Amino acid sequence: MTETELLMWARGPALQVATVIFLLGIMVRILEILVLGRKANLAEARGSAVAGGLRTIVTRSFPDRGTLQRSTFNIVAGYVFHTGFFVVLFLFAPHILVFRDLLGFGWPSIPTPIIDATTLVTIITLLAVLLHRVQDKVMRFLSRFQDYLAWFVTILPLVTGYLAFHRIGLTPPTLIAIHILSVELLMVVFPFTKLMHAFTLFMARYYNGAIAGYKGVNS
Amino acid sequence: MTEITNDREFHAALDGLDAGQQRLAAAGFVKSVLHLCTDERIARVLEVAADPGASDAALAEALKTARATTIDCHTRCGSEGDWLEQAGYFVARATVAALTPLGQMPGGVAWQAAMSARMAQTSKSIVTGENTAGQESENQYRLLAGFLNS
Amino acid sequence: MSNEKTLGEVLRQQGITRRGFLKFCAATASMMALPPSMVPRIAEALEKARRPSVIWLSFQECTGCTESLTRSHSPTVEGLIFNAISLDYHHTLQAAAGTHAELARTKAMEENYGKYILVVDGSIPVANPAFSTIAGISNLAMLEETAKGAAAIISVGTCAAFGGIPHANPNPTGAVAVSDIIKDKPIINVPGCPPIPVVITGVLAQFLTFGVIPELDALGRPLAFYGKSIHDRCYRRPFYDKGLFAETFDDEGAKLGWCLYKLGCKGPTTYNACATTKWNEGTSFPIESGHPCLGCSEPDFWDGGGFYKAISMPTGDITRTAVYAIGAGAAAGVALGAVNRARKARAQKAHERVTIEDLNKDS
Amino acid sequence: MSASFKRGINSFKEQMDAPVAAFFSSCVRCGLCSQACLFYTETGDPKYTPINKLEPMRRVWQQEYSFWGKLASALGISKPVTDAELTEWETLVYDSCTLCGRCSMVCPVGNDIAYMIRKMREGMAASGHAPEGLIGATQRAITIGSPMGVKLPALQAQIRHVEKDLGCTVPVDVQGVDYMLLLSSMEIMNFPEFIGAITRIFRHAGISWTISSQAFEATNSGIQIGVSEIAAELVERVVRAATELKVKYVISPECGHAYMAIRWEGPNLIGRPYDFKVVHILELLDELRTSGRLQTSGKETQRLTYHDPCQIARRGGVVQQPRNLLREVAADFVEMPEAGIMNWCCGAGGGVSANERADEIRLKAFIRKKKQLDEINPDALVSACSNCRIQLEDGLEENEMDIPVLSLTEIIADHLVEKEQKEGQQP
Repeated sequence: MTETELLMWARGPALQVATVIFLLGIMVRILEILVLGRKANLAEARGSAVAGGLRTIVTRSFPDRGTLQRSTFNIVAGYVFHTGFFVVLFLFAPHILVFRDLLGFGWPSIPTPIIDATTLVTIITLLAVLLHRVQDKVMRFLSRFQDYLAWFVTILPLVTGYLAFHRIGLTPPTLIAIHILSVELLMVVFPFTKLMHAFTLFMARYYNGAIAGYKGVNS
Repeated sequence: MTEITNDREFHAALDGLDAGQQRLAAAGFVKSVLHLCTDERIARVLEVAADPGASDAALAEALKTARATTIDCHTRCGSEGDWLEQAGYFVARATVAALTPLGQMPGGVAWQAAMSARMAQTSKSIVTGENTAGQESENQYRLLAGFLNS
Repeated sequence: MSNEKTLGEVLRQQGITRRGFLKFCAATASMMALPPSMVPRIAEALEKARRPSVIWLSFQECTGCTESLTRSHSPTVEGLIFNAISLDYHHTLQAAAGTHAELARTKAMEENYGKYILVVDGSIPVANPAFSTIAGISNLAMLEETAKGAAAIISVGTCAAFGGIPHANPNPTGAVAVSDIIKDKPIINVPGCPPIPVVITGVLAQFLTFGVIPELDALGRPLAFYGKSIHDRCYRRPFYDKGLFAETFDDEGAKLGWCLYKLGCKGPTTYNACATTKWNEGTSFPIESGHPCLGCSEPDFWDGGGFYKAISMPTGDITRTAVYAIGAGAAAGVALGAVNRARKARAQKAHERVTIEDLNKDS
Repeated sequence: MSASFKRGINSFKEQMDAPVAAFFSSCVRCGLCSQACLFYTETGDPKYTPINKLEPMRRVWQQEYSFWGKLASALGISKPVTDAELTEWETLVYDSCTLCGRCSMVCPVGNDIAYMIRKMREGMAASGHAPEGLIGATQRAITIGSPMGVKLPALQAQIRHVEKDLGCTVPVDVQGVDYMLLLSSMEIMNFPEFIGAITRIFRHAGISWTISSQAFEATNSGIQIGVSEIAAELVERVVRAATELKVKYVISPECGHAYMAIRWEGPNLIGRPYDFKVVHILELLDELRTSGRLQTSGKETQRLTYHDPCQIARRGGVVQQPRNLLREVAADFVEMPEAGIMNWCCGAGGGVSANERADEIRLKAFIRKKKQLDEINPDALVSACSNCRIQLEDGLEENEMDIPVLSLTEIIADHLVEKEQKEGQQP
């Protein structure tokens, strides 16, 4: 297999398969949750469940001060790598092209040196996050194989993307192929792991906020 | 000759007492229900409360003991209550009130001691089944009147 | 042609001045990334070099490579270098024909055995040797035969270097590159569709100068010319870095000369010297005239998913796949959800009323 | 039929709903919830991380309700939950969780962990893994009517004494009044002055109210131990009494979980809405204050702070009312750091106090409250839950802290404008 064939395979059949697994898996998992349903609350409401749910979807992104003080690293590092990942994923011109191809519309990109620096910061943060997971007694205690797997498939596209951008080590088509394949690995692993939280957290936050909001509490 | 016939007069009379007098009056209220308490620590600290010449240090020490006893005596939430033991708890609480420095209890320390002493009596009546409502307060009116007249 | 004269003699005969010659040497040095101090040595070496014998084989090709080399607008030193070599066989250019032509080839091979340079353009069909023959000799046989006595082989053009367009899907002739057949000779790939003329002469010059083949990259290309990507040297690179892209061929961005990445430019993955040496006597290169790089000097450039589709983009119809996947996922999700609901209902039905007597577990 | 592992697992399966599935799907094992849990912060033992307390139930969800989990089970690569594991988790679910729900406020993906612990206890109880203390309380609640064994004559005796002290009647079983007051056993036993306080306030505000001799108990051990049908039966008693007495409102007293039980879980437990409203005593008092029916005079000069009972504030929604009331009667009211819906639990809620086995960790957990108090050094601590009150007194004593714990309702009663006297003098 030549590198162009590899690249074409990554951009073609592999991407098709990964997309199917990714979207099908996500739909299955989301619907499995939703279809399970929940009982209507018969207690007299004090506040709005819907408003509470929607509010919590937003407000849960901002931790309370006590938690911020007690878990500073966790929260700051979490913010950095999530933001970094999304900036790189959604604002890098070549990536936007993929979304435009998929969705039929695109959006403006940001300068590549910023993407480049963001990638590096995100990679470093993710390494620190792994170190923290291994060292922090609570996180180490809670961690299962899939936590490390999820970490790996998350950092991999960043690293391969960085290498591809700077064309380090191998020829560009090979590097791009590896990068695309690493993203496809992420897509394939996604529905089977906690990475699903990217979608289900909106449901979780909604339910949390709705349960509290019904009682008049802003959770 | 002071006569006390209701709680309003009783409360007013107590409020008129100074710290030392309140303590002695309270000690009197506790004494009349002391038999309901099986914890001997209470009898011991009550003596301190009833001593007109007790030093501040002795009083503070006694209060500490009384508090610890009270915590030991209460019925935990959800556990099976025993009203006789509960009577002892209220005696301990009355003792705490008696030993508490003036101004640190809503309604006054002697008043609180009196109330807790009444509750001790009520707890006992729950076990015996007799209607003792008012008996302890009448008793306290007499005690206070006697105290004021002495 | 005879091999008696040195290259210097020939060039002077052709009317090339000393100054023009040194200029060429300097250019060659810079292309080979040599320090300026090497220029006199190059000049000296070239002066003394004996005209090497060159055999040029053209297989499945379009003659574009030869055109590129010969259709210069005015005589150039590069062009004259070609005149200086002893091009003993080139079936497009040579005057001799038929049996005479083939005789010229065998003669040159015999006379210069082990010393001649073999230049190949075009790919070699291996599915059926009869797909391309010269004088009844199949390309494959001719290549194998001619390669035996060659000092080195230069694969000119992407077809010879990587199979090129004949090799593109579905490759009906089973076209392959020279390097797929010849394994025991040094092969220098000079890909491009066509390759830049000066690159060919530069490679020849270096071979003549030092008698060695130049330093090559993993794809057998001289690093001196193929060491940097088009993207690295592109004058539009700042627009890429700033995120300024032409979205269509006639939008404001295109007019302002913004980056053509979104229009499918293969500059980032294409290694060639276009952006520095340029074409048509240094006039421009494709990106300068507003067209994305096709990536012609890279293997399989014809099969890279379309010239106007960026390399990061999906090749197939990903939207349709996505819609189907979501639809199928929704159906499966609802079905599995229903199974879960039934499971929960069963559990609720199986529920036995928990009374206070039940709370203590039988041990 | 006795408790069995099979019934427990079946109960877990019954408990699964969309929120639970969404919560389990979303957990990223970030460990932030540990920092929200006083049982972790005060012990430093990672097993007390809230989400870990749900692990057996999570596995049941995964194996029974997720496609991949079912697949893994079919392939035999997932191990089913065992009875031994439930035994191991018993102390995590009952002894070191007060259902305070602080973790539910902190979880970045929004998991309502307390909601799930409540559900998990259903399976734990059904499988015979409830703690002795809670079992006893629940059995007494059903057979006697009170988890602490308080019978009607005891209440009657307390009422008689209140009546004698106050010189007025405490209405019992009066039909057609507006409010029916519930009491917790704790109030009847340990803090009977609460009955006097509330009587005085209601007399002052002119509230028409009653206590039911049939259902005076507010607490509900059923929701603490996690047996819905028992909890429902206890709620039914209150509903029956309220219906018979034709009251418009039922008042939940100074007890945290009682409010949760009667106000929020009640209608869902019995499967139908009430035809009366439930108000917490603090809600009612604040309403009386705003409508001018509750008038106080004088202010406490001590530095007072308020401890939010979790089920009343964070899980119940009564947050502002106690503050309004306290400001009315306290000149120097200070908030603890992290008060209101982010308050730290006292460490004894959710049935922990009824569970003797948990004594040691319960007092350890109190240290979190101590740290909060140390930051503001109050003269007295006010709360609105008898169970919190006992735990606070216990913990303060244990740590030799001289801070009295007061009932908010009782403080209000002590500051009533004395119009009752004027009225009393008129014929």
